[in-house]
Amino acid sequence: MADLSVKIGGLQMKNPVMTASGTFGYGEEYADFIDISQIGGIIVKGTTLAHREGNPYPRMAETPSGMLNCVGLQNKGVDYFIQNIYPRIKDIQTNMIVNVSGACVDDYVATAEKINELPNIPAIELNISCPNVKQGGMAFGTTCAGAESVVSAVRKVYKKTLIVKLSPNVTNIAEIALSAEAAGADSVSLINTLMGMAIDAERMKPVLSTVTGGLSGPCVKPVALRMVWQVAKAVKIPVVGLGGIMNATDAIEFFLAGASAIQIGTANFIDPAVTLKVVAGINEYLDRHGFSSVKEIVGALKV
Amino acid sequence: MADLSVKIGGLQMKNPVMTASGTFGYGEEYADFIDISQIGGIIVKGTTLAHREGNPYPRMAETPSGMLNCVGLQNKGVDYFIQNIYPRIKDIQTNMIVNVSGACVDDYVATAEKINELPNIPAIELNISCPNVKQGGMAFGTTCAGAESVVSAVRKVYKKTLIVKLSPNVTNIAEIALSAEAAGADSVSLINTLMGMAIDAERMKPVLSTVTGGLSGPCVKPVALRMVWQVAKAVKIPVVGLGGIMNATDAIEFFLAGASAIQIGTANFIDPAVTLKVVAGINEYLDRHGFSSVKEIVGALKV
Amino acid sequence: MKKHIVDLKVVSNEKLGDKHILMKLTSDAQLPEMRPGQFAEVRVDNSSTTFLRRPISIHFVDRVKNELDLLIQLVGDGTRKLATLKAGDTVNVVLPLGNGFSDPQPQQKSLLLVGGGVGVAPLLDLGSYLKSKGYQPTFLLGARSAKDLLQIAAFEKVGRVLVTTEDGSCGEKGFVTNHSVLKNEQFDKIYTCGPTPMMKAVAAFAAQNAIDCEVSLENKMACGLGACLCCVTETKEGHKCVCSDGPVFNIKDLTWQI
Amino acid sequence: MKKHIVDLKVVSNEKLGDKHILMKLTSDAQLPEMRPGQFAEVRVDNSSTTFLRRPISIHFVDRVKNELDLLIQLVGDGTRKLATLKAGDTVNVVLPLGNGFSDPQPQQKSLLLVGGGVGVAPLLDLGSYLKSKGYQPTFLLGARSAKDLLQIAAFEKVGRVLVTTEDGSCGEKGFVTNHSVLKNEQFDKIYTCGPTPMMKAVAAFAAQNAIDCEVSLENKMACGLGACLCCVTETKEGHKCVCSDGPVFNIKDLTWQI
Repeated sequence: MADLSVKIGGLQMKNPVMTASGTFGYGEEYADFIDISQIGGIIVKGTTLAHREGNPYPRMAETPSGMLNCVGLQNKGVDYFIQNIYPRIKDIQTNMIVNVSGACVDDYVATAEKINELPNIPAIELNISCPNVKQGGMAFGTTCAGAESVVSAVRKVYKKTLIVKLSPNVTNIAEIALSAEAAGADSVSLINTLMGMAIDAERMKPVLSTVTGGLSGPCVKPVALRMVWQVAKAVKIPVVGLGGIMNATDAIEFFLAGASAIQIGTANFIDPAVTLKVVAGINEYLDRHGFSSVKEIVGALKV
Repeated sequence: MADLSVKIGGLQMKNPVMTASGTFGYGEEYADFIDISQIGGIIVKGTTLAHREGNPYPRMAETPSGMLNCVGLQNKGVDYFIQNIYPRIKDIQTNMIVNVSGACVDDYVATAEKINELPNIPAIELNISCPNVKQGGMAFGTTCAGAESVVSAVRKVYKKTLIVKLSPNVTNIAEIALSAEAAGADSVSLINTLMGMAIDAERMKPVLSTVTGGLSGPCVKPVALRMVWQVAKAVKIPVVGLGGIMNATDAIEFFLAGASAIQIGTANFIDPAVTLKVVAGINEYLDRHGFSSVKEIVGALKV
Repeated sequence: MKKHIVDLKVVSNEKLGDKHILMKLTSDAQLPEMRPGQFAEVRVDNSSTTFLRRPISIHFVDRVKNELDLLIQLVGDGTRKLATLKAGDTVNVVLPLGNGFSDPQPQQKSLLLVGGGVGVAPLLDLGSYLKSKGYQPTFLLGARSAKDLLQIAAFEKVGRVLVTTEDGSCGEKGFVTNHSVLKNEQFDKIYTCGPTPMMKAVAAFAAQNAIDCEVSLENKMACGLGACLCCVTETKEGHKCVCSDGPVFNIKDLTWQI
Repeated sequence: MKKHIVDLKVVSNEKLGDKHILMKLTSDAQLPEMRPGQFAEVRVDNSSTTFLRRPISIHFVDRVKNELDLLIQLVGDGTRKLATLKAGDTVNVVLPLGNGFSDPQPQQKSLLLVGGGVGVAPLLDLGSYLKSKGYQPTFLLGARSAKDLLQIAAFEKVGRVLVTTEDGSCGEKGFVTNHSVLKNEQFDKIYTCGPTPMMKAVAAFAAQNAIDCEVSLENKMACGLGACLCCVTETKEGHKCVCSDGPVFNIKDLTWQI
């Protein structure tokens, strides 16, 4: 049994497997299938200052080895989260992390400030890369100045572990990561979804209500691996890798590319029990290759 | 039988189906399977001023619904092309188009100048987006200034149809397209490959000799469709769409998104006869939907 | 009701016409508890084009034989791939998902179950359940033509079956909402599943006659668990997930213009 | 030689041990002309993980039965999927691809065919061809252990078969290059296919003894037609495609350090 524990900023995790925001609800949705407390960390869905209805239906399109979504951060707002959801999930014995989004810097700050007060939320993931909202979202994640402005503002009010989720829809993701690091991020997670589009040829219409949406699933894994590799070489803070991870082998690839921890997203839709299978598979790989800790293979790619 | 003919700048094509550079050799490789003269246009492989050996083996990695390559523009140089290859292919009764690459502006210009002299080459595709070469290549395709510099320089010496192939590895591809248009491009083709990476977890090594490579195949189609949609709305010149087209339905989706013509690349590897099946399928779709010309569905997406 | 991920064995996979299949599944273990109106997410293996599971409503559960029947319309690559499964093959299923139909209120005695197309699927399980509770459900089933009617014999075993076809080739000619029974008889509750236009027409009839009415919606889904929020429908309380808040909704909670 | 895209029917698909299959294919039409050493690109259907065709060398062609035999090592998802094909199934194949082995020169009388592992595959077709031309080919086949030897009986029908195994469980103990026949007999030409280290050892032996030698290479391929330039190998004239310039190369054209 290898040591699977990892540390992301001040965040101590029993293993490096987290769930990606928006793919695992608040964890409860999967409790019938697995003991969710055995997951290293659960990132609950995108939370904003005010209630958001999200985008109209249809919000999903199946694509080759993946899917597009345009949910658009549907959530009941941070106050509802604090009053109604937090009490339900605060005693789940793993790291419950909140993904925070906003339309402007003040929104991000106000939301982060409120979540900072919740004792059982040890970290937030700052989403500066949602492709499915009109203002804010990805806008902050596609320029160094935008990233710097929102991360430094949130850093001032948020005292615990601050993970910044980066957009892959950029020319140079390492630059954005460096800006987030300079602005005080404890970690960066990547990749959020690639902006894509699906068309119904027979009806001559877009499949999604918003025309474009975010692409996820194994189809994006090669791009995600490349970006994790580029960012891990550029920054000093730990990198959380995600993008199309379906099994333990995929996860190992992200560690080798430089990720200190990984997130599983779309795969939860195909196998609701995949997270703990990945945890077991990582341990099996480490034992088989004679590693005593997962930390030993982070960035260990032989080039 | 609908009218499949389209015009790209001065380039008259019997149908809107072309082959993507680097996936169809010089056409001859596929002549046993189909009458290649029935293809709307054949874009032969990337040609540079000097001979290039390309990158070391291994150059290919299979990925979910796609593949990565890092060939690196292996070719014998433009003079060899003019003396040894052009005479063999110049009488193929379709548009034989040369894809031109370079490490610096002067290389692009010198190569384009030489090809400008070949009577049976009606157009070139300027590749400012190859992810697999150290200098030049993608560098010119990721900034407006870079695109403007190389396109305007080539425009001065190249008198026939000038298509500029764009990189998807950018924050705002419409901007780059507008720069190419302003610099005198007759058309833009997109997308070139997405920069990706594959890792052999068991050997803890990258699969490709160059670590990263270019991703193609159906996995990139949603991203390609989105970018064609964005570019077609931004520019006035015709757009040539490519990226994961495997069949006629995929091709129709690109027309609806705004492409005036399409290219088939990776699909040629799975079905060497796919090009003419797509031509037939486009015609079947147009007839079934009561369109008399493919031009009627270009950008006809109902949003 | 506890959700399970189970590998089920195909007992038979019968083609019904050219657009539907009836897949009978069993398990060495006892099949999980399920309610009428709930559904299953079926994994599609060995497909180069299908990535996500396919949500399929529970058509019938035979507790004696320990068999689960799925009535599946062949709409795309995924369902066509399911049609290639043979007896003895294994299929991975997540179930039971969503909330089923609700029991009738004490004062609700005469029950009408209205189905169209493959939408009849959940009504067989519902009707059997209601019958077991002592009700005598009436099925009103609509289709384009006689040949498009599904599982009529099975429905007749459970209750009275009324039919409408658009071409009049079976039962009364027209749509389900044109059927004479709606004029001649009084119903206390209507359960319906089928094409949206049909359900809206049924809902309109129910609303006009102040009849309690539940509809089973079918939206494009990814997770089936209420996690991804892709399959939402408009309700008076805003967007709700068809997979976890539904698929059954009372029409009084929806925002349909009826 | 003209290339074809053909749907072939599986006659049989036999498991050889746990790592290989012998797939016999036929066609209603006459099988295309093929040369020993050429290969086929086999499409892998119904796979969620395999996107590209799989290059498989031609193992044997029976013109009387109009059958093509493929000897396939199970290395990944693609080949394992091919192993699930059953008699009567159809498989789409592009063939013949590449250049085969060249005929011996007039003065080349004694021919040695050296194979290791699944690399023995093309040598059966080559040996049969040479035998039909009046030669008496000698096969030198190596494997880890007796159980890893493939198709020995088939080879014995064609010519003399010498064997080496690393554990000595069959034939002489050691590698093919340790076999006594290399000391005791004189060969005019050597054809070899197998693991790269083995081929390099054989090539070194041939070079030291000034014996003409052809090797069949196996690189990762996409198109198989010389279009994508993914499968290149270093030659004295620079990068060449294993698929279209090979897979057979004369060692004097390669840059191997031997």
